[in-house]
Order: sequence, then C-alpha cells, then structure tokens
Amino acid sequence: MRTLYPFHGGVHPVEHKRESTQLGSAIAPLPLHLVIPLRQHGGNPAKPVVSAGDQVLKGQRIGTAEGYISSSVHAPSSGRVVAIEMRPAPHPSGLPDLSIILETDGEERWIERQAVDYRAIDPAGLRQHFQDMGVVGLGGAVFPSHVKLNAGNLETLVINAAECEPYITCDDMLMRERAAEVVQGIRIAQYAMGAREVLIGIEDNKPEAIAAMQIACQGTGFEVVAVPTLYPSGSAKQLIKLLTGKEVPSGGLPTQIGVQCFNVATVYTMHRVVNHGEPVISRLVTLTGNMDEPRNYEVLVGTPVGELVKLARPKADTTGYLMGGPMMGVPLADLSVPVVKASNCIIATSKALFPPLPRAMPCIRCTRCAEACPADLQPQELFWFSRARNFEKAQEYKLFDCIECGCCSYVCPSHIPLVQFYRFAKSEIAEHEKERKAADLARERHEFREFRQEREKQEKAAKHAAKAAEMAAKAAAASGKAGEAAEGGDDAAAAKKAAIQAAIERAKAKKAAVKPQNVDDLPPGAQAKIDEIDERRAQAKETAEQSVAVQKSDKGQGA
Amino acid sequence: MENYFLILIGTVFVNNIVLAKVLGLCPFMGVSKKLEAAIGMGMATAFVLTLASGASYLINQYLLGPELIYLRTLSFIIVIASIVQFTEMFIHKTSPVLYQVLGIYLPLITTNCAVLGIPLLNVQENHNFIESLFFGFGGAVGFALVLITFAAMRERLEGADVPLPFKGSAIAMVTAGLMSIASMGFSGLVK
Amino acid sequence: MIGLAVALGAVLGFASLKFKVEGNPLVEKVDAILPQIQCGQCGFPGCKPYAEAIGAGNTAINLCAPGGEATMLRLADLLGVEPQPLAADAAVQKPKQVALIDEQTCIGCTLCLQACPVDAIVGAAKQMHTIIASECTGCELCLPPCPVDCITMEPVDVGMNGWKWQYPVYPISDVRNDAEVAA
Amino acid sequence: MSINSPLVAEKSTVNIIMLKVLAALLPAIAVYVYFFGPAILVSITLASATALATEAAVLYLRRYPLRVYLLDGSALVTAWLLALSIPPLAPWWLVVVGTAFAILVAKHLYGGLGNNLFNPAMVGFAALMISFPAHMTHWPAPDVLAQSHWNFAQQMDFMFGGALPAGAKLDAVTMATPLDTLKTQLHLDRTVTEIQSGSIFSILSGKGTEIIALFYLLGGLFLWQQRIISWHIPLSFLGAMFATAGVLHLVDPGQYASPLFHIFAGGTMLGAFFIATDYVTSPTTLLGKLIFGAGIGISAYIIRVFGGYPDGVAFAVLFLNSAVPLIDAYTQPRVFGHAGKWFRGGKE
Repeated sequence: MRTLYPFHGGVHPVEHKRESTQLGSAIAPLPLHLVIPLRQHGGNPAKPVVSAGDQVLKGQRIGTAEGYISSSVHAPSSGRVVAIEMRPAPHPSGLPDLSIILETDGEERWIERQAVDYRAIDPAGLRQHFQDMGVVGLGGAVFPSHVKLNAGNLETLVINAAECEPYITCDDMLMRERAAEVVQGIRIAQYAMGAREVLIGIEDNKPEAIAAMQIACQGTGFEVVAVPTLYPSGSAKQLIKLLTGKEVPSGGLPTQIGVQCFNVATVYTMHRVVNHGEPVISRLVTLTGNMDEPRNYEVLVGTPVGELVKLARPKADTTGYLMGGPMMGVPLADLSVPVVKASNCIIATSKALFPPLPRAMPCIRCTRCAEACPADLQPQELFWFSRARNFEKAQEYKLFDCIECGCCSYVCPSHIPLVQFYRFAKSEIAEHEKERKAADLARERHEFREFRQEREKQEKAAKHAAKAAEMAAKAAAASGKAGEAAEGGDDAAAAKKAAIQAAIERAKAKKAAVKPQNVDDLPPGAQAKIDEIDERRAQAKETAEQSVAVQKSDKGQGA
Repeated sequence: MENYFLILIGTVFVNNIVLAKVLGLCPFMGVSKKLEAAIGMGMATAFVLTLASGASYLINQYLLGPELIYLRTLSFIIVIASIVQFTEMFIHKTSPVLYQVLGIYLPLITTNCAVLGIPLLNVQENHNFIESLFFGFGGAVGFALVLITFAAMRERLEGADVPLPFKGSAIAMVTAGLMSIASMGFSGLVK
Repeated sequence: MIGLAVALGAVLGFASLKFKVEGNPLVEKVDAILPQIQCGQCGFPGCKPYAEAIGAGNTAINLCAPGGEATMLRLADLLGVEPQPLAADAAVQKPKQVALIDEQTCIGCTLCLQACPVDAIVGAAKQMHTIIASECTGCELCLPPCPVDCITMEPVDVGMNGWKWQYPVYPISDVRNDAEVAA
Repeated sequence: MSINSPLVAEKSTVNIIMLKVLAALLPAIAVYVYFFGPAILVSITLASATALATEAAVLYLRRYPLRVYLLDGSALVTAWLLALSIPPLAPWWLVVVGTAFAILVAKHLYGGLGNNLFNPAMVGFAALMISFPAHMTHWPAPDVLAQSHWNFAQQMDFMFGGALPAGAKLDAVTMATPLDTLKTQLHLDRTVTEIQSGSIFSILSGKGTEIIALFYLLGGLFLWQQRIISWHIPLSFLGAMFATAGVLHLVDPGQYASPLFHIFAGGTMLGAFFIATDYVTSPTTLLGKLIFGAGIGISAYIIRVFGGYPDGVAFAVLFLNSAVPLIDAYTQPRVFGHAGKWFRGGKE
C-alpha cells in the first residue's frame, strides 16, 4: 500500500454512480446537424479554415489553432458546412459563440488516417501533432495538452482517474472497457515527458475500473493507486497532494515540483491520435439523473444536447439539464447547445433529485466551510469581503487560490451561494486588472505624446529662430520686404482655412451621395480604378474592425 | 519593581486612557478605519507620549518648580508640540503613505488630550521620573492596543449589514461603548 | 520659557533639514488609480494634473467620470478620507466605448489627430484617418474638433470574453422577497 | 435568483444548529429547577418572549422577512443564556430590560444575526451588572439550605411585584454565591479551607451549582459530539483557567481555591461550552480559538479573584470578543500551495 497524503477538508455527497454503470457504453447515433464551437479549449478560439458550402471529411481539420495556447477543431463526421455563425454554447453565461454548423451526410467518410511512431518523433514534434489533432484536457478544464506536455525530466506523472463528482461515470466506463488502450496512452504521455514514475489515482468506489487497470498495467511499472472517495480528490492539485505529498505552488505549475497530471480520458485520446491517427472528435458522455435508461454514450463533439438526452429517455418530471456534475456543472438554459470536448456528463434534474435549496441566511461564521475547504482557505472571510465588494481584502485572503469546487457551499448551514460570490469577486478583480493595464498603456502613450509635443515645440522654436535669423539677415539686405513676408503668413493661414472649408463642402456632398454618381458609362480603366479604391477602403475598414476585435479578445484573456 | 509593573498593568487595562478615562477620542475615532493606519498612529502616539511624559517631568521638576505652576500647561504644550513636529517630519520622510493616511491627525497629536492628560496626571500623582516614563509608556500602550483592536473591529464592521442610520461613526461609537463596558470588568483590579 | 522655545526651535530647524522630503510620492499613487482616459471631464487637462491636484489636497476626489464610484472609493481608501458621492456631471456612467471614423466622410484635416491624448488616431493631411481601437480610451476629445462630424462613439461589445459573473442576488434585505416568504 | 453549482447541499440549517444548542441546555435547566425551584422557567419564558418581540419589531422596521428570522432560533439562544446567567429571582423588568438591550444594541444595531461583534447575552448581562448591581446578586439559596421556603406563588409575587411574603426577609431565601462568599471572606483574613467548610460549599464547588455545571458540561459534550462546537475554545478556556488557578493554588492554598472549584463555580461551564463558543463572536481559525479560549480563561480568573466583580466570565468574554477581529487577522492558517505556517490576513 502506498502512503497517501490526505488534503484538508473535502466532502462526500451521495454518489449516484451505480445508475449509469448498469449498462456498458453505447455509440450515440449520428445527428443530422453538428454544431462545433471554435472555442472548446482554454486560450484563443480556433480560426475556421473552411467556409460555408465546403464538403468536409470525418476528422478533417475545420478550425486551426490560433497562437500557442489554443488548439484545433475537427469535423466529427463527413458532410457539408452549412454555416459559420454564432450559436448558443455550453457556458455559464449562456452567450452564443462562433460555431461551425455541419450537415452530416451519413457516410462517415474518414480523411486519410495516419498512425505515427511517437518514439521516432521528438517531443516538440509530438506536441505540435497533439495541437494539430485537438488534444485538450477532457477532465473539464480543456486546457490544451501540448502546453502541459512542454516540460521534461518529470519525477511523477499522475493520471487523474479519480472522477470524484457524483453521477459522472464516463472515466469509470472508459477504464472498465478500454483499459489497455488507456495504458497505451499513458505510455505516450510518459515518453513525451520523460516521467520516471506513473501513478494512476482512482477513487475506491470504482473497484471494477481499478481491477481492469491493474490487469492492464501489469509489467508496465505504472502503479494504480486506490484513493479514498472524497470530493474533490479529482482536482489536479488535490490529487497530486494526495499521491505525492507535494503541493503545487500558488499561481505556479505542477511541473515546478516535478509532477504533471493528465485526465485518463485525455491520455486515451493521445492513444487514438498517435496510434490510429484519429483527432479528438468524440468522447464518452454520461447521461444520468432523472432518466429511465441512464448510460454512457460515445458522442460526437457537436451533437446537440437536446437530441442526445432522448437516448436515455428522461422521465416526465424532469425539470432541466445540467452539463457536468452537480458540484461544478453548468445548468443548461438552452438544449440546442452542443456536446463539446469538456462535456463529461449530462444530468437530468428533478425536484426529487435536486430539491431546491433552503433560503439563504446570513453567515454565522460557523467555519464548516473552512473545515471543508480543500485549499485551506477561510471561505467565511472571503465571503465577507466579496459580499462587501472589498476585493483588495478578498485577494489578501488568497481568493485566487480558490478552486471553486463548491465544498463550502455544500456544507454551509446558511446555504449561501458562496462559490458565486467568489466567481463574482474574481471576475471583478480580473476586470479591474484589465482596466489597469489599459490605463497603464494610455498613460504611457499620453506621456509620450506630451514628450513629442514638447520636442516638436522645441524643434519649431529652433526652426523659427533659424528663420528669424535668416530674416534678420535678409532684412538687413532689403528691409522693405519684411512686412510682406508677415502678410504672406496670414495668407497661408487663410488659404488653409479655405481648403478645409472646401474639403468640408466636398465631404458634405459625399455624405449626401455616398454612392458615386455618373458611373454609368465610364471607360473600363476608370471603373477598374474605382473598384480598386473601393476595395482598399473596405480593407482599411476591415483592419480597423479587426483591431477592435483584437482589443476585445485581449480583454477576454484577462477574464 | 512591583510598583512599576502595577503602573503598567493599571494604565494598559484597568485605567485605560481611552476606555476608562475617555481621553484621546479624536484619533481613536479618526484613525481607526484601517488597521495599518491604526498601528502607525498607535506607534507615533506611543513615541510622543513616552517622550512627552519624560520631558514634561523634567521641565516641571527642574525648570518650573513649585513657583511657576501657572506656566505648567503652557510649557507642556510647547514641549509636546515640538515633539509632535519632530515625529511628523520623521514620518513624512520615512513613510509618506502613513503620513498621508494619518493626515490631519498627526499634527493633532499636539492637541490630543491624552498626550497632555498623561503628563498632568503624572504631576498630580507625584510620580518620580521613572514612574512618569512608565506611566506615559503604559498609557501609550493602552491607547495603541485599544486603537488597534478597535481598528480591526471596524474593518470587520465594514462588511456588516448595519442598518443605514447606524452605519459608519454611529456604530463605531456603540462599539467603543461596548468595549468600555467590557473593560469595566477590570475595575477594582488595581487600587 | 524663552530659552526653552529657542532650544526647541533649534532642534526643529535642524530636523527639518535632516528629514527634508523631495517631491510628493503620493501623486504617483493617485495617478496609478486614475483610469488614464485623459478626458479632462474632471476639469483638469488630464489624469496626471488631477492626480497632482489631489496630491496637493486642492480638489475633491469625486470628479472622475470614467472611473466612476470604484475609482472614487479607491482614492478615498488611499487617502483615508470619507467617500463622497460622485459630482453631478461625473455620475453618468457610460458603457465602454471606442471612437470610430467614418472613412467615407473623413476629409483628412488632422484636427482630431491633434486632439487625441493618446495618439490613437493615425493619418496624415488629406489622407483618410483611422483609429487604433486597442489604444483608444474613449475620451470623446476627438468629437468636437471634427469639422464634418465623421467620428462616432461605438460601444465595445463585451461578448463571451468580457462576460462577468454577476453579484449574487442574496435575499436577506430584499423587500421583494417578503411576499415570497410569506407565501 | 439564478441557479448555479453546486446544486446539492447538506441538510443542516441555522435553526437546526440553534435548536440543538437549546436542546443541550435542557438537562441543566431541569437540574436548575430541581435545586432552585421553577422560577427560572418563568424568567426563561419572559426572556424568550422579550427577545422574540424585540427581534420582530426590528425586523419589521427593517422590512426583513419576519418568519425566517424569528424561526432561526438565535434570539432564543440569546434569551436563554441571559436568563440562565442572571439570578432566577430577579425582578421581571430586569429580565426584560436586559434581553431587550441585548437583542437591540448588541445584535441588531450591528445588522442582526451574523454581524454582531459582541455576544448579545453577555452584553445584556454586563449592562445589568453595571446598572443594577444590587439586583444581580440576589441569588437564591439551594432549597436544602434556604432558611425558609417560598412556594411558586410567593416567588412570582416577588418577581413581578417585588413583594416579600408576610414576615419574610429576602436574606432568608437568598445567599451569596460560593465565589462571592470566598472573595468577601478572604478579605476577612480567613483561609480557603476554613471558608469552604461552610454550608454552601460541596465536594467540587457550591451545593447544587456544581451539579448544574456538570450538566452544562454534559450538554457541551453533546454539542461537541454533534459537531456543533469544536473542542478548541472550551478546552483552552477550562485549561487556561485550571492552569492559572492551579499554579496559584500550589503557591498559596490558603489564599487561592483549588482549580476544580474554579472551573465548576460561577458561569465557567456555561461560558466555556455555550457562551464563548458562539460562532459569530469567536475567532474562526483554530489557533485563534485557542488564544481566545485561553484569554477568556485567564481574564475570567483574574477578574473573579482579584477584581471587583464576583464573577468574571461575562466581562472576560466581552473583552476577548473585542479582540476577535484582531486575533483572526493575525492567525490565518497557511493556504494550499503557500509557504510558511501562518500568515497575517492582509500581509504575506
């Protein structure tokens, strides 16, 4: 038995895992339309590389990574791109996001798949391959995996198969049914990171998965560790602490302490990518909760949730759906949202399974939240300051070490929506940080402008002085002409004014009739010239708009 | 030795300058909104108070004597004022933020009744030089302690759901009153 | 008495030389809080001059319109003064916006270039101008000088990237909830 | 209100916690009635009614939902603790004034449940102690020791009308508490052993009161077993008082009573398990709780032995209440992924 290093706190909600493991996983039918958001990963959204009307093959790249912290998106099936437009996305905001709409043709024609020998390519090449194939963390955070792989000489590679949230069983089923393939994926990750030791952490409420993994790991040196069932042992930081006793430094990366952590489903996709040449286009999704046939399904990314849930036959008294687990999941306002790489579970809710929480009462500082907090925070203080909008203090009490696991809200006898307060405070602070950065930029530019104006003034003064000297010299030669020169200056100002006035007239005319007149019978050369100018104008406009867009996305990263 | 100890305990807890003698309320209410400022103010006052009680003892004993009693208050104020001026310059140089936060209250240490009260009480109680120093220091520590505790309480109160009419200074006064009630438990402890 | 006064005066004089303070570091701190829009709505020709005025204690802290209440509260916090309600003309909060030049109408007069406090407009005489949106602070200073009114302020669409979690509705003092509770 | 994760929660609520606290007090109250008669039930009822009425009035003024907050049980806890702290034969207006002051000033001026800095019951007690010291010392003698026995009607007459039964003297039914006796007699240069041979003293502490204290202890253990309170405050409170008393007792047993006497006398047990452990007015960090408890234990001992008041628990609790925000700020435990052991809130 391996020594475990328990983390502080944690809770143990009712598991509800048996319901969805009664049946083995099945493959969800191909829907008619797939909605593939371009933002299915942490970082910048992918850039579409197809346009409406294009025919695409299954596995073909339809969105390419934009920058380093980004990933690619692929067509989950063959068919025709019908549109690239804003569609509702599974996000707490409920806001629409840019998505590619694919009309499937039912033929499932694959693009040419190529397995690669990962030992033959250098780690950098392998990472690039993962980015191109859209490998991201499937545990829920969907951070691009190639970024996480970018560290070598690792002490420990932790495979996160704890699956601590209630209801969710997709990783459990994956390990039960495809343990050997998971292990092949682990080999790839171990190779890419040069890890000396591999620990697979599985909560002890999944004996079948543990047994399957133990058999598959025989002779590999990988160690399957059964960890106590305690939410949130599936949080990367907490699992690393549990297995290795090391704490990821606040604001730092696990690689700083020689550890990296991948979700078990992620390493499985690494295996599919490397050994089968299949990009990440599907995943196991648990359909459970208030349903007649709860079960895990292999679902194509982009499948609308509304169509998917029908497979498990939700009961009549279902009140709504939840994407993710009950502790950290997102309630879905709109069932047209698609399954994305992050979706591990869809839970049908009912009044019986999720009774409405009692009314929130004032905080009585009972510190049950502090006892339950796996990050050793004092949630009651964070709440006190967040509620009073005292963000500075909230930060001093380490608000940003909060992992939003929801343990505090779970145990709170006053039923205060604590996590919401932390999310609110965090986004307010991020917003302020963004504003401060913008202010710094503006200050810098303003100061430069003042400096420039001062310099120009001096230059002008110097010029004037030089000119004056010249004048004086000239005046000495012919004193009569000096007055005229001064008059000339006035003339110049007047001329400028007149020019502006003329331009205004012209502009007014233009405004009145933006559509150019008298173009009916122009010689072909002139028409071409006009077109060219118009195009240039359009381009300029686009550039301006793009810079607006860039600014927007800059803001987004701060959040 | 026991005598000095009793003076110290007495001035810090039992006859606390703020809670029992109700002196120095101006900075007590004014500079207790932030813990940092309260700590700075507490230290500045402690410095001034200890120096002032020592210096005023010397002046009273050796310069004024029994004949010039009518000059006592006047000369004490001069001494206190110059010590305050000195402290102010010192803080301005070493901690501009503290200087700004203390703001008007820093020069107001001069007119802090606690700072004048302690030397006058010294004279009244016929303390010798060492006793005067202890009395001044104890009073200052008592003042600083109460100020800092009070500031911490007010920081917490900022987040409290206090009814609108009582927000701010009103609830602070109530709190000071309740603190005073709490400190009454110590009455009868010394003398 | 006089001797005492003279002696103390000498000590203080010496101290004032010894502890002389150069400049006012507070201005930097105030300036760091201000939003740097450089709009001049506070009545000062920019954020720095306003910061200097606050540092010298010459003006109120509630004049910054773009910063709104948050900036005022931060200033109050820094200076240790009571928060004040925003001045009447600073109280109107506008959404974040950037200037946009209608290139069809622009005559290239360069007047807006001179007005822009952060050099966010590019262009030359008789050439069409355009605004670098990422640099624009939305100060509106380029609007008055434009002779053909071709500049408009466009609100920045926040979208999903700019989306924020809202303050949780916390029904403790909420009058509207009384009915619900009684029901 | 938008619904967001987590969507599941434990079943416990504020009023369940408060009801458990009240339940833990019941056995001790029963014993109280056995030794001192049913008058205490009347003052508890009176205090409860006053507390609820005051609370309702404030809630109405602030337009807060009445039912929710009246049912949370916190006003009842305050009322019961205050009623148990003051003499059971105290006149009715004393109970009413004390409770109203506690609820109004100590609780609702700060914003009600969860916002107060001082323990309301102890604020009420201290205010009464300072304002009406004479009435606060009319402790009844245990039934076995009383020179004359009042029936319930006579007790009520006294409580509500201030009328003594014909020919009776107040001294006949009341007597000084063990702590009070000890203090006054020590001033008469008698030794502890001599004094404790007196009739009101028993094995541990006072006759009757020691048994009540024992039941407070049992109630406290119940709360601890129910995980309503942690062991930190009661243990450090009792431990610090025991240690202080123990050291002085060893130095001079003639002057200082035994530590066991002290932890079973006066309000110690009630204070350690029910008053000092009040969530809102005690520190939230574990180290802070230890400091807080120890601080109360030592101050309470100092006040009751050296100070002017017969018992020091209430004042000690209030005194340490005022230090709670400071204690909390300086005893923040290390956060996951940070170095060091403790940090000061606000500074690394």
